[in-house]
Amino acid sequence: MAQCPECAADITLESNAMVGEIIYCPDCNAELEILNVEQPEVGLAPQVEEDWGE
Amino acid sequence: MAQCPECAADITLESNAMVGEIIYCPDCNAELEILNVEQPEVGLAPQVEEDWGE
Amino acid sequence: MSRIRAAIVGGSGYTGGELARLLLFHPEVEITQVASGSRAGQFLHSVHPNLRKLTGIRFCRPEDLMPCDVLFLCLPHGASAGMMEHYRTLAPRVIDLSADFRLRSSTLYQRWYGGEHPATHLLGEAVYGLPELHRAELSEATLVSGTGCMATASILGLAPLYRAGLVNEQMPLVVEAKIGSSAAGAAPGASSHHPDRSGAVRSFQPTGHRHSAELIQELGVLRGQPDGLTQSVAFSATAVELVRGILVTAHVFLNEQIDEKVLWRVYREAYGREPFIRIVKERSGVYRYPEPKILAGSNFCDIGFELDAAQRRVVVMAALDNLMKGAAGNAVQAMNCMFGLDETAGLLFPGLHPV
Amino acid sequence: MSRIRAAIVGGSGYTGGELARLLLFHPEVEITQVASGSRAGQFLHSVHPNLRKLTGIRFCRPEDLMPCDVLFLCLPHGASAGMMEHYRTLAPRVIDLSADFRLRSSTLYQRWYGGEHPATHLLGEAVYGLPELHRAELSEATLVSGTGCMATASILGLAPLYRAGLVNEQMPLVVEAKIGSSAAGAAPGASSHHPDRSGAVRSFQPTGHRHSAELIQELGVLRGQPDGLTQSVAFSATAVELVRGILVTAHVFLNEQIDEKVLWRVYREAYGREPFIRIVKERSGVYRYPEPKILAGSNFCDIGFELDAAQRRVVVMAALDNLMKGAAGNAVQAMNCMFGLDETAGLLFPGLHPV
Amino acid sequence: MSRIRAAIVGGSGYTGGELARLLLFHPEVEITQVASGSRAGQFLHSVHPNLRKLTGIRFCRPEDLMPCDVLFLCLPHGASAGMMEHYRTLAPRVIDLSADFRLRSSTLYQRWYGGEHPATHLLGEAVYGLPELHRAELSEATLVSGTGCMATASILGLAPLYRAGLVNEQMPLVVEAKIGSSAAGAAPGASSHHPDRSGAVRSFQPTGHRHSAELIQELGVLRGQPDGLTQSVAFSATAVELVRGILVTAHVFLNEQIDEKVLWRVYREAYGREPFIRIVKERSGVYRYPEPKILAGSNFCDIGFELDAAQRRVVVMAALDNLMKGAAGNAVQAMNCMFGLDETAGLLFPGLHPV
Amino acid sequence: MSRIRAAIVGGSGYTGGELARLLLFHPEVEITQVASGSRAGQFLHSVHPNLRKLTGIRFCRPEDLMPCDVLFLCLPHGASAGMMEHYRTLAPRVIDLSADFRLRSSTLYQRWYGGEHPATHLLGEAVYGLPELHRAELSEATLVSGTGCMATASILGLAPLYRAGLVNEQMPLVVEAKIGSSAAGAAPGASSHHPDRSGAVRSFQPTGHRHSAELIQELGVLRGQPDGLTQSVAFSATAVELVRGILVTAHVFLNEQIDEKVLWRVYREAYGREPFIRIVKERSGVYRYPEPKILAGSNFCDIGFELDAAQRRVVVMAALDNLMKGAAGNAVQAMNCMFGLDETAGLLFPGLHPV
Ligand SMILES: NC(=O)c1ccc[n+]([C@@H]2O[C@H](COP(=O)([O-])OP(=O)(O)OC[C@H]3O[C@@H](n4cnc5c(N)ncnc54)[C@H](OP(=O)(O)O)[C@@H]3O)[C@@H](O)[C@H]2O)c1
Ligand SMILES: NC(=O)c1ccc[n+]([C@@H]2O[C@H](COP(=O)([O-])OP(=O)(O)OC[C@H]3O[C@@H](n4cnc5c(N)ncnc54)[C@H](OP(=O)(O)O)[C@@H]3O)[C@@H](O)[C@H]2O)c1
Ligand SMILES: NC(=O)c1ccc[n+]([C@@H]2O[C@H](COP(=O)([O-])OP(=O)(O)OC[C@H]3O[C@@H](n4cnc5c(N)ncnc54)[C@H](OP(=O)(O)O)[C@@H]3O)[C@@H](O)[C@H]2O)c1
Ligand SMILES: NC(=O)c1ccc[n+]([C@@H]2O[C@H](COP(=O)([O-])OP(=O)(O)OC[C@H]3O[C@@H](n4cnc5c(N)ncnc54)[C@H](OP(=O)(O)O)[C@@H]3O)[C@@H](O)[C@H]2O)c1
Ligand SMILES: [Zn+2]
Ligand SMILES: [Zn+2]
Repeated sequence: MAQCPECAADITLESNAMVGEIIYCPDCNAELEILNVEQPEVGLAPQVEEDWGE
Repeated sequence: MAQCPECAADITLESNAMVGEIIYCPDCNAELEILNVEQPEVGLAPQVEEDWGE
Repeated sequence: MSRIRAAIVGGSGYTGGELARLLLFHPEVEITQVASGSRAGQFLHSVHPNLRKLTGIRFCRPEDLMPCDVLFLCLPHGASAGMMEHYRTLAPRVIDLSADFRLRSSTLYQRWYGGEHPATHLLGEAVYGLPELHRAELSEATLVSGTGCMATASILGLAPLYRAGLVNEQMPLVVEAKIGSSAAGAAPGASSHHPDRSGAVRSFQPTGHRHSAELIQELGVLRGQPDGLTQSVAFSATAVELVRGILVTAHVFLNEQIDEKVLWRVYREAYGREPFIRIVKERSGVYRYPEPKILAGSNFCDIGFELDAAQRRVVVMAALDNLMKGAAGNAVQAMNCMFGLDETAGLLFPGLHPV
Repeated sequence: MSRIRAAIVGGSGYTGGELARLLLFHPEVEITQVASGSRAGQFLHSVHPNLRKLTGIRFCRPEDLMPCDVLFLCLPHGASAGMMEHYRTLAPRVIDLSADFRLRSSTLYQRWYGGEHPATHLLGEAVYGLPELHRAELSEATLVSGTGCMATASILGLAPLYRAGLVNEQMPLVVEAKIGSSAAGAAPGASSHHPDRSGAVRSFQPTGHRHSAELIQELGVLRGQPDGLTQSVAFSATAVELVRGILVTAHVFLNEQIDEKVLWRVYREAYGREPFIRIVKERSGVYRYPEPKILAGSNFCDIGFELDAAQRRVVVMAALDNLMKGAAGNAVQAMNCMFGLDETAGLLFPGLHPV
Repeated sequence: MSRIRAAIVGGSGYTGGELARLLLFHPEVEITQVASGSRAGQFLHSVHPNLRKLTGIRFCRPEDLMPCDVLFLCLPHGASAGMMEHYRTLAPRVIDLSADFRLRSSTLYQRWYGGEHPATHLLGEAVYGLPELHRAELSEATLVSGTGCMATASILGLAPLYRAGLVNEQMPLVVEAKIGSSAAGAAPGASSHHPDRSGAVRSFQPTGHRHSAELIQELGVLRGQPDGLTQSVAFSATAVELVRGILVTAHVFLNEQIDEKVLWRVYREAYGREPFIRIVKERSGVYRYPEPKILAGSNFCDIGFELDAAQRRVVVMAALDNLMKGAAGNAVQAMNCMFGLDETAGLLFPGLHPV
Repeated sequence: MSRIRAAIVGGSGYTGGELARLLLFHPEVEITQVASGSRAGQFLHSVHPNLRKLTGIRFCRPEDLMPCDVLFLCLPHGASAGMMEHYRTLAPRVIDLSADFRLRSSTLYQRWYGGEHPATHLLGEAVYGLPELHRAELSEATLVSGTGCMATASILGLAPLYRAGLVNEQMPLVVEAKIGSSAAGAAPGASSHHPDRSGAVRSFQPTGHRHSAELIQELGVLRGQPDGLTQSVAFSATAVELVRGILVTAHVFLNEQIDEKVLWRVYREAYGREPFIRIVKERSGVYRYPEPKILAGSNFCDIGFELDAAQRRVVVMAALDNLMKGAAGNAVQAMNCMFGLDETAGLLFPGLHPV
C-alpha cells in the first residue's frame, strides 16, 4: 500500500498500475505519479497552481 | 451641550426642547430622554430590545 | 416491528417543517401529530409547500397532542423549559431543539441567557444531542437537547484538536460564523425583509453570542474542564446571503510545531468512521474546503483545515445546513441513536450540485 | 433480480452529475461506468462535490465504455447523433439527454437546428421521453430522447388544455420562460461569469428559441396535427437569478367562455394520478402558484392556472428543476418506464422548504 | 435664483428615501421637511442608512408640514386621494407617487381599483407624470401623478410601435414583467420574508393586474382611443430575485411585414433625443438587451426589440429601476419639467457595472 | 484652469471600468485615452454597458497611449512593475492599482509574493495611496500605489486602535474578510462560474493571504515598527454571495481594561473629519454595523466596533465597495490629493438603499 505524500492517505494501486501513471488521492485529490509498483510508492505530480478565487 | 450617555456624542438641544422629550443621538441612534434643559442633560430612554437577526 | 410514533410541537416553523419532511420518509417512523398554535386545522403543505401531495396530515392544536413514542419540540427559546414536565408525560423520549436544555450548568445558563433556568432539576438528565460526542449517553437518554447550529459546526470542527491536546489554551480561540437567513426562523420582521436582508453581510452580536456557551461547555468536557473551557473564546457571527447553511472559520493556536500530516491523522482518527462527517481539503478544483451550499438538505458536516506552520496556527472550517445537521437532521440522527436504529436511517439525501 | 447496469457518458457535466447522484441511490440500479473525456481517472467527487464519501467511482475514458443494460448520454447537442450507432452497440437501451433525437421530423429539425440531421434513419425509432405523454411507447423503446427543460414545463402545463380542445388556435400562444444558470451547463464563459450573471434578468433569444420546436411537435400531436401545431407560437426565455429552476408563464386564448371549475376538472383528469405532477393554485399563503425554488432536487412539475374570463384567456404557470424533471430526473423516470419499474423509484426526494 | 423648497410625505418608505437621496444632491433643490408618521424625531439615516453623515435632517410629523414649493407624496395607494385638497394648500405643485391620480377616467379607476375614486373632481387636473409622453403638460401642471413602475417600462417600450400604427390590435398584447422586491415597499410580511422570498420566481396576479389600466390609458391616447385601448391586454408579473429592477417582455403582433430597420428607425425617432432612454440591441457581448441590474440607482429606461418576421411579431424588452425611472427618479424628472430646469438635473448617476 | 488629462491602462477590466465611470463625471478631469489589449477599437460601452450613451470613447491599443497628466494602471499583479519606467515617461504622475508597488520593502515583497521585485529601485518612491494615512506624502508623490481592497478595510478599521497604542501585541490579530465576486476581476473561470459561485461561502487561502503584508506594513508604521508589525497576524478571506463589497471582522485584544466611550473617542478623533469614513454603531434598527451592500458605488468606508470588556477584546467591523474605496474610488481620492483638488471631487455618490 502506498501513502499519499500530501495527506498520508492509504493508496491502493490497481493490479494493472504502471510506473509513471497519474492517479489521484481519494482524500485530498492530489495528482500523484506512481513511482514504484512492486513496493507501492507514489509522489506528487508537478501541478500548475490554478487561480481559483480573488 | 449635553452628552450622549451611550457614546459621549455632543448633543445640542433645540431651543424649544422640553424635559421628558425623546430625542435621538445622531451618532449611535440611542433613544434619549431630555432630563434637563437649563444645564443640558439627557439620559438613555428605556428601550425594548428588538430581535434583529438569528 | 411496528413503527415509532413521533409527534412534533411547533410544526409550523422551519425546524418543525424540516422534521416533518424527514420523518415522512423515515423507514421506521410514523408521524402521528404535528402541532401548531397558529395553523391548527390547516394542511401541512399550506405552510410547507414542499410537502404537497406527500401527506394529508393537518396541524393539530398543541393541547390536542396525544401520547407517542418520541416528541420533538421545535419552539422558540424559553417556550419549552416551563412546559417540559407536561411534554414528558406525553412521551417517554423528548427531543427539544431549542436552547433550553443545551447547557448542563445552571450557572453557565444564567451567565449567557440571563435569568434563572425554569427547570434546573432537569438539567442533569438532559443529554447534549450531538451523536459524535455523546453517542453512548443518547442510547439511554429520555430528554435530549438539540444543538446550536453554529455551535455544532464549531464543536465538530474543533473537537479533534482539543481532544488531541494540540491547542494552546493561553491564546484565544476565535470563531467566525457565516450564516443564512433560515437560522432566524419563520417569523417575518424588519431584519428579514427581503430588500434589506438580501445581499447582506451583517454582523449581529459581534460579542456575547450565546452559542459561545455551548463551545465552552463541550470543548471544556474534552479538556477535562467540567466547568467549561477556561480559554478565551471569541465567537462572532455574520449573516450572509444564503437561506440554508453555515460556514464556521475558527482560528486556533497550537502548543507545538507540527506538520499537516499530523492534522490529517487527528481528523481521520476522529471522523473516519462517522457517517455524517467528511474531511474536505483538496489541492485543486473549486470545492477545496467545506462549502455549505452543497449541503442544503443533507446531514453532513464537512470539515477542513489549514496549517500556518510559521505561526503555529490552524484555521478550521466547518460547514453544515443549519436546518439539518444544525437542527432537524441532527435531531433525527439522535433519535436513531436513542432507538438503536441505523444512524443514517432517513438521512440519506446527499445534497445537490450545482445548486 | 440483479440490478440494472447503467453507464453515463458526459458524466462530468451537470446532467451527468445529477444522473450519477440519482442512480447511486436508485434501488434497482448499479452504476457500472461514468465516462468523461476531460476527467478520466479522477474521482467523481472531484467534480461533483456532493458525492464525496458516497462513491469511490472514477471517471473512465469514453473509449473504455463497456456493455451495459442502459446507457445515458449527457453530451452537448450534436455530439451524440453521429455516434449513436456506436452507443447502441454498447447497450440495448439508450437514453440521450441532448436535443438530437427530440424531433420526429427531419424537416422540423432542419428548420430549428439548421443543417441536416446526422442520423435521420433513427428519428423514427426514438421516443420523446416524457412519460406523462408517451408512457406506453416508452415500455417498448430502445432509443429514448430526453426532453428540453423549458419545453417540458411548457408542454406539461399546456397539454390538458390542448387535449381538451379548449384553445383558440387562431390566437397566438405566448410562452415566457424564466430560467436558472445551470441550464447552460458546466462550461464557464463570459455570460456565466458571476459578477455579470448574478442578479441578471437577461433575455436570450427572444425569438426563434429551439425549444419552440418541441412545443410545436408535442402539442401538435395532441391536436392531431402530425406536422406540428399550426398555431403561432411565441416562445421567449429570460435568465434570472437562480441556479436550478424554471418557471414558465403561458398565455392562451380560449374557444369558449368557461368558468374556472372547468379548468380544475381538465387538470385533475389529466394529472390526478401522475406521481410527479401537482396542481398548485391556492387562495392564500405565499406559495399560491408553482415556485421553482422549492423543487430543487425533486422530480415534480408543479402546474397552476388562472382564468381571465373577460378576455377568454388562461395564464398557465409550470415550474420544475431543469436538472431533474427537466433532464436527469425525467430520464430516470423514463428508464423506470422502460424497465417496468415503479415510476418513482429513485425519485422520492420531495424538495426543501425554506431554501 | 433661490433653491426650490421641496418636502416629502411618507419619507420613511422606499420611494420617499430615494427622493430624499436625489433631492439632497439636486443642484436646484433644498429639502425643507421629510414627514413620517412612524419615525418623527428620528434622523433620516436611522431608516435610510446610505444617508448617514450626509444630512442632519430629522423626520417631522405629517401634521407639522409647512408650506413649500413642491410636495412629494410617497404614500400607499388610497392614502393621498382623500387628503389631496389639504396637501395642495401646502404647495402650489404636488407630485403624488401613488396610484391615486394615474387614471384620467373615474370609470377606468373603478374597473381596476374597485370603488369610487375619492376625489374625482381632481382627475381632470392631474397629469400622468411621464415626461417622454407628457412633457408639455408638465410644464403647466400643478398636480402630477407618478407612474406605475411596470407600467412605465411597458408604455415606454411600446409607445413607438403604437404611435407608428404598426400594431395589429386584433391580436392580443402580452406583457410579462419580472420585478424585484423593493417594488412592494418597506413594510415586512410573510411574502417578503427572506428565506421565502429569496430565489423566488413567483407569479402574483397573473391576471387582472392594475398596471394594465395605465397601459390601456396611455397606449389608448397614442391610438386616438380616449376611453382606453380596445385591444386585448394580457399583463402578468413575476417576482424574481432582485431588489431593484424591472424587465418587461412584451409580445406584439404587427399589421404588416416589415424589416428590422423599420423598427430601428421608429425607436430612434422616438427616443434619439431623450436623455433617459437608451436603445439596447447588440449583436455580441453579454449585455445585448436591456438588463435591469446595471440600472440600479440610474434614471435610464433601456429598451430593446427583436423582430420575428415570419410571425409578424415583435418582442420588446424594457428595463428600469423601479425606485428611479419607475418612481422617484421619474418624479424628479417630472419636477424638473414643471420648474423648467434641465431635465437631467440631479439625475446623472449612470449606474454601476459590475453589480 | 484646464482639465486634468487622465488615461487608463487595462480599461477593459473591472477597476478600469469603474475609473472610467468616475472620471467621466469628475468635474476637473478629462479622459484622454482608455487602453485595452483585447478590445482596442471597440466602444467602452461594449464592455461597460452602464456607460452607453454617456461617452463615445473607444479603447485604444496600449502601444498607442500618448502623454497625459496622470496615468492609471489597472493591470493584473506583475504586469505593471516591469513596464513602470515606460509608463512614467507617459505621465508625470502614475497611479498603479495593482499590488506591485504596495510594499515598501523588497524583503516583505519577496516573502509574500515570492520572487524578486522587478523594479526595486522604485519602491522607495512609491507612496501607499491611502489618503487617510498618507495624505501629506500624496501631495508630492509621482508614483502612487493603489491599496488592497481587504487590506484597506482592515487597516482603516484598525488604525485608530494601533495609533492609540491600545492593542496587546502579544496576542494575535485575527482578521476575517468576507468578499464579493468582483474582487477577482473580469476574467471568467471555473471558480466564477455562476452555478458554482452563486450562494457560495467559500474559503480561499485561509492562511498566507497576501493582503496580510499590507496590514503588517501599515500597522507597523503606526507602531513605529518600520520592518513591519511583529504581532502575529491571522488573516483569512471568505468569498460570499455578493458582487461588490467587503466586510472585514477583526478581533484584537487590548492592553488595558477600557470602556466603550474610550473607543468612541479614539475613532471620532481619528475619523471625525474624514469625508469618506463613517462610524456606524447603532443601538437599534437593522443597519447597526457596517454593511457593504449599501456602499456599492460609494467611496465610503464604514467602521464599527464592539467591546467585550470581560475579555479585553474589541471586534472591529469595516465595510467598503472593493471597486470604490477598495480600488478605483480610492485611486481618484488619491489623485485629488496629488493635484490639490477637493478630496471628494467626483466621489459624491452616496450609495443606495434598499439595494
Ligand atoms: N432555524 C434554525 O436554523 C435552528 C437551528 C438550531 C436550533 N433552532 C432552534 O429550534 C427552535 C425552533 O426554531 P425554528 O427556526 O423552527 O423557529 P420558527 O420557525 O420561528 O418556529 C417556531 C414555532 O414555534 C411556535 N411558537 C412560536 N412562539 C411560540 C411560543 N411563544 N410558544 C409556543 N410556541 C411558539 C410557532 O408555531 P405556532 O405559533 O404555529 O405554534 C413557530 O412556528 C428554536 O428554539 C431555535 O433556537 C433553530
Ligand atoms: N443543463 C440542463 O438543464 C439541461 C436540461 C435538459 C437537457 N440538457 C441537455 O443535456 C445535455 C448535457 O447538458 P449539461 O448541462 O449536462 O452539459 P455540460 O454540463 O456542459 O456537460 C456536458 C459534458 O459533455 C462532455 N462534452 C463536452 N463537449 C463534448 C464534445 N464535443 N463531445 C463529447 N463530449 C463533450 C463534457 O464532458 P467531458 O469533456 O469531460 O467528456 C461535459 O461535461 C445537453 O445536450 C443539454 O442540452 C441539459
Ligand atoms: N416601491 C416602488 O417601486 C414604487 C414604484 C412606483 C410607485 N410606487 C408607489 O409609491 C407609493 C409609496 O411606495 P413605497 O414603496 O415608498 O411604499 P413604502 O415603502 O411602504 O412607504 C410608504 C410610506 O407611507 C407611510 N404610510 C404607510 N401607511 C400609511 C397610511 N395608511 N397613511 C399615511 N401614510 C402611510 C409610511 O410612513 P410612516 O408610517 O412613517 O408615515 C411608509 O413609510 C405607493 O403608492 C406605491 O404604489 C412605489
Ligand atoms: N477587482 C478589485 O476589487 C480590485 C481591488 C483592488 C485592487 N485591484 C487590483 O487592480 C488590478 C486590476 O484588477 P481588475 O479587477 O480590474 O482586473 P481585471 O478585471 O481582470 O482587468 C485587468 C485588465 O488588465 C488587462 N490585462 C490582463 N492581463 C494582462 C497582462 N498580462 N498584461 C497586460 N494587461 C493585462 C486586461 O485588459 P486587456 O486584455 O483588454 O488589455 C484586463 O481587462 C489588479 O492588479 C488587482 O489586483 C483589484
Ligand atoms: Zn492525499
Ligand atoms: Zn450616542
